[in-house]
Amino acid sequence: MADGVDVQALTAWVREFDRLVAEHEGELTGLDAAIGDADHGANMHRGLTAAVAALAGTPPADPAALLKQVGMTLISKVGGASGPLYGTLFLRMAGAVGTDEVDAATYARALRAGLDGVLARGKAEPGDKTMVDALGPACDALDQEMAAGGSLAEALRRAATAARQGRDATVPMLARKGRASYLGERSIGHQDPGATTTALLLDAAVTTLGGEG
Amino acid sequence: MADGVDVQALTAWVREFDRLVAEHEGELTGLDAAIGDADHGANMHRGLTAAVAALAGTPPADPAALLKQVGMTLISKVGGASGPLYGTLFLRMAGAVGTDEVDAATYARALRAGLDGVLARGKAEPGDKTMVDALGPACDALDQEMAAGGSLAEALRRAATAARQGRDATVPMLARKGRASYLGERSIGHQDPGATTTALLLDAAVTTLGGEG
Amino acid sequence: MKKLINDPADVVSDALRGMAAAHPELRVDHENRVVFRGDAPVQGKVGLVSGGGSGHEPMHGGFVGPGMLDAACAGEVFTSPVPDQMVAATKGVDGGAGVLHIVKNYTGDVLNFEMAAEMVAAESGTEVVSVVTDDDVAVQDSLYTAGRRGVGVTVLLEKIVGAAAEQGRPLSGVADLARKVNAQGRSMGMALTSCTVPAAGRPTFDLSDDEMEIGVGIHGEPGRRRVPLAPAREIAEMLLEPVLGDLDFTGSDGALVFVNGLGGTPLLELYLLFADVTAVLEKAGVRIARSLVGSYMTSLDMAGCSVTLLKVDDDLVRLWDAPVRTPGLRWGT
Amino acid sequence: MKKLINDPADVVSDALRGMAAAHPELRVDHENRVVFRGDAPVQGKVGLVSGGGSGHEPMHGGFVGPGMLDAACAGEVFTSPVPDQMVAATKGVDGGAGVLHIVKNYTGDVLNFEMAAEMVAAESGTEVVSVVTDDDVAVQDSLYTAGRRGVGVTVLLEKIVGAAAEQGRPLSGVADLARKVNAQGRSMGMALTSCTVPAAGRPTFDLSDDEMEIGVGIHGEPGRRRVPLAPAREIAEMLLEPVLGDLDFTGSDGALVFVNGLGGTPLLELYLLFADVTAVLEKAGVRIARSLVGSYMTSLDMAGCSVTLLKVDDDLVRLWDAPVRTPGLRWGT
Ligand SMILES: Nc1ncnc2c1ncn2[C@@H]1O[C@H](COP(=O)(O)OP(=O)(O)O)[C@@H](O)[C@H]1O
Ligand SMILES: Nc1ncnc2c1ncn2[C@@H]1O[C@H](COP(=O)(O)OP(=O)(O)O)[C@@H](O)[C@H]1O
Ligand SMILES: [Mg+2]
Ligand SMILES: [Mg+2]
Ligand SMILES: [Mg+2]
Ligand SMILES: [Mg+2]
Repeated sequence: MADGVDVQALTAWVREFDRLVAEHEGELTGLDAAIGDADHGANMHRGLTAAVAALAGTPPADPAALLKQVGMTLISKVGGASGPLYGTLFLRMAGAVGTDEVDAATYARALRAGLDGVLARGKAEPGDKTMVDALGPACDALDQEMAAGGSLAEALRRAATAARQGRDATVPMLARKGRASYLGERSIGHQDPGATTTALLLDAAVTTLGGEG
Repeated sequence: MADGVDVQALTAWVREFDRLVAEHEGELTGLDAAIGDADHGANMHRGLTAAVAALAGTPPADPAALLKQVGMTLISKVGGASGPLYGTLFLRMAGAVGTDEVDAATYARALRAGLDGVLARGKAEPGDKTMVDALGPACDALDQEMAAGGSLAEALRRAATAARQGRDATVPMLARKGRASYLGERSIGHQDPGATTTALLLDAAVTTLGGEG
Repeated sequence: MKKLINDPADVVSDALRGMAAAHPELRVDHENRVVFRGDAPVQGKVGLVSGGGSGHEPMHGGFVGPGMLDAACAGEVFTSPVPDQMVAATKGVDGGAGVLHIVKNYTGDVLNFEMAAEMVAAESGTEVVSVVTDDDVAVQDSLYTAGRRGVGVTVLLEKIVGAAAEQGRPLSGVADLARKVNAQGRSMGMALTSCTVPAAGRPTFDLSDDEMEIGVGIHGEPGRRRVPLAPAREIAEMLLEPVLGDLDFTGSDGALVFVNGLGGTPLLELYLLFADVTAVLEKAGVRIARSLVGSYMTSLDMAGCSVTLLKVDDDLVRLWDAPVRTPGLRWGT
Repeated sequence: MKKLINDPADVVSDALRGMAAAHPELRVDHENRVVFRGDAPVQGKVGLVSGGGSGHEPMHGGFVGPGMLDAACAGEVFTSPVPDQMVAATKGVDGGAGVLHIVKNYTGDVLNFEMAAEMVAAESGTEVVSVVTDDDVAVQDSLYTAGRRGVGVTVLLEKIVGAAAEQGRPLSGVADLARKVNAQGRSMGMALTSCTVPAAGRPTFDLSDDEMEIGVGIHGEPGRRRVPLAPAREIAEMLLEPVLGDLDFTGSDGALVFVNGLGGTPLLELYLLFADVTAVLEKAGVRIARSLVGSYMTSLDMAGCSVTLLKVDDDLVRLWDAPVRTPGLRWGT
């Protein structure tokens, strides 16, 4: 399937994201306990389980339908801050892809559209210690690698690395958005749970969308 | 003052009782925590502090008045089971003494009147794991020693020993009265708090009423 | 010990000041620690007096008001009030139709109310009748115990009998009704954690993280047995089994079902347990006529609950539904 | 974790079954997890919808009924409900006069209610106005935070605005009133212990035996500072100082003072704290016009409290005094 991803691959991506979140649920909730309200792992896990079940129940016909269905399911099942934000991310991606296989450039554009949706909904800026701090660098890395003519596989690896670095970079940040912002200075020194989930999202992409790359 | 006790000696007795209860308050409450509701030490301490203060405020003229005042104060300040029971003990003692110095035989009669009052009010029988199991043996020892012609000092020492033995004997008993009875078999193995206080009452008598004896 | 208190010795008087400030419609006699209806004594109405150790709020002070108690005596924490308080309460609510003392069956409460009644009888012409509640099936009512404890039924009784007194029933009728309510109700409680008595400063008993105490009292008295922690639906069964075994609640009139929190248990859990209680009752063929879910008879900060069932007939249901206006229970006009 | 629950994943739906059983006058949509007034929609009346994460009971489901909310959406524990629920609630209470969404200022609540409003606007002609509460002075309202949290004022607002809607005020008037109430109220909370989220299974934060957390939120969010445990009278000062510093409550109309328990704190302690609160307010020259003491907005089993002050004028006091008939607040005819 060369350098594009189809419905099967995207389905695998969502499943793998679900698997990783389930595996890390306790860690995600623990991070949220430190600077939030101890539900992020449970929230994402609940939503992704529902999304995976929905994909199995009514398999969407094309990439746009799939991403839309995942986004809608997350919005309907997650709640909290991450429901609308992760839901919007997938919905906006759906709007940026078509009914055909998604090629590398389209995938990069779609992820950035997702980021823009998250920014529009949540009004966070880079450095506010949110999922944006992992998603932003991931989009930048994708774009750079695309511009340099790299493969989707290579681009995703770079993006995942950037997401993990962005996640790690949230540790020293002072939170300015979300629940962690209530802590002021005390938010410093803790890793943002939402950014941690975003790094898992990109990790899942490497394994499932990178093809043979 | 030979073998009789006057208002001063009785005042000293109540004070010493108060001092001992204060010293053992934590222990008494701890015993009550195990088979009751963790307030016996606080209850007796509150009542005796009030009784001692009242004695200092309006010193009674004679033994009967003194014992009555202590009994009334305990009834008004202690509450719980021990308030009416210890209050009745002193009130009945008051009724058994006169306005004169109390001699050894009168003291023994008065204490037994107190016991009878406790029995009438609380309807406990020996072996029910209550203060009666310390007070009963103390009265018996007093009577025996009186009958044998012993001094009040000697009789009180014997009575105090009997009270302590009675207190210790409550450990293996199954409670049948008071809050500890709710525990059934689980009350076995614990020392009764009220009996422990009674042993202190007799210890206080030895130090303050025994005279030079 | 982590509590919102000042000096542990002042807990009761400090809290009564707060009650007085929060409820100007009540009159608090701080010296005697008695909470009165603002308009007590109500002429021609039987006066209802209850009371007991503090630490069970809203019981009893929170049940003072039109349609329920006329006065409540607040003892030290978990310690029966003293006769002086009960005498003051009795005099203060005597509107000429006599006074009913509602006494929970604990040695201390019984003895002190008994002395108070003797004192009132010696001093005045006020007619006093005492009714003792003893609905706790965790305790065997036998020669070998102080008898069953008065627990959840007391709250229901104060409401129902309060309505009857408000309607002008005479003392004998009110007392008979109180005895009937007590006879028709049974309760059972359990604890997830101990309470901590302020003056003691540490938990009354220790329970490990995977244990619970079944048949616990409302004064931190340990229960009859300690069992492994279980899901709510099993707890509902464990509490109801002895209640249903002691009295037949399957009559067509049904039962008033009361799920009570012990102070440290949030309402979310009480509603959850109530759902499981309804399932057990349905299976047992007990019709739920009325229900009450909340923390009405607490044991300081204890986490846990009790379940009370009261057989009701039309008269009792009408009296239950009748208006009540107290800090703790309030409905109707 | 010691709780009266079955599977932690089922806590919310299990508790809603209990609520439905305990309150036949309400209608619970279990699929959408919405608690409705039994008679919703009320024709010609502005519909009031609120909601939020569960674990704060009686808020919000316990405030549904005549004189208060028309519907409340129950999210997972401490997690904002999802837009679908809010849409179902909005449709179900639309009596033709529009619907007010009462939203506590948390990112999740705001975003989900926002999406719900967008969905309602896209689908139907129902007019929806949202009002966000943000009264928690523990959080600075600045560019550097998500803004002050909505806490205690939300309860008072739901009551006051509920009375106004019941009287037939139009949506714009009801919304203006809601904004006014929010603007005139301030709150501050503290925790003696953490809560334990059922799905997490252990306390959200650790506090040692001699510490407390000041400025804590109602979701177990840690506060702004951790200080040594102090007597209630000092806690009253610590909570009121920032409240009084943020808004002038000394006007002649006075304040509605709300001492709220967080779920694991018994009423005895809340009354005691209220006594200390009245002392601080007297010194500060704040007149207490009305008061409310109890656990109305909880944080699961957290021990601790919050204090809310609301400046009231005659209109607000009249609306506060107006009849209300909900499981959580109930008075008047
Ligand atoms: N305004 C925002 N913009 C982007 N991301 C946000 C924003 N607010 C919160 N988040 C993300 O959401 C995560 C918290 O999600 P979650 O715990 O599920 O929701 P809640 O805070 O409602 O409990 C945070 O770690 C952060 O990454
Ligand atoms: N019926 C009774 N007769 C005699 N003594 C009793 C009786 N009931 C209880 N007691 C005594 O009272 C003690 C408990 O006193 P206390 O803890 O002060 O009262 P309460 O049980 O009301 O909390 C018991 O240890 C026991 O010795
Ligand atoms: Mg969270
Ligand atoms: Mg005791
Ligand atoms: Mg006691
Ligand atoms: Mg949350």
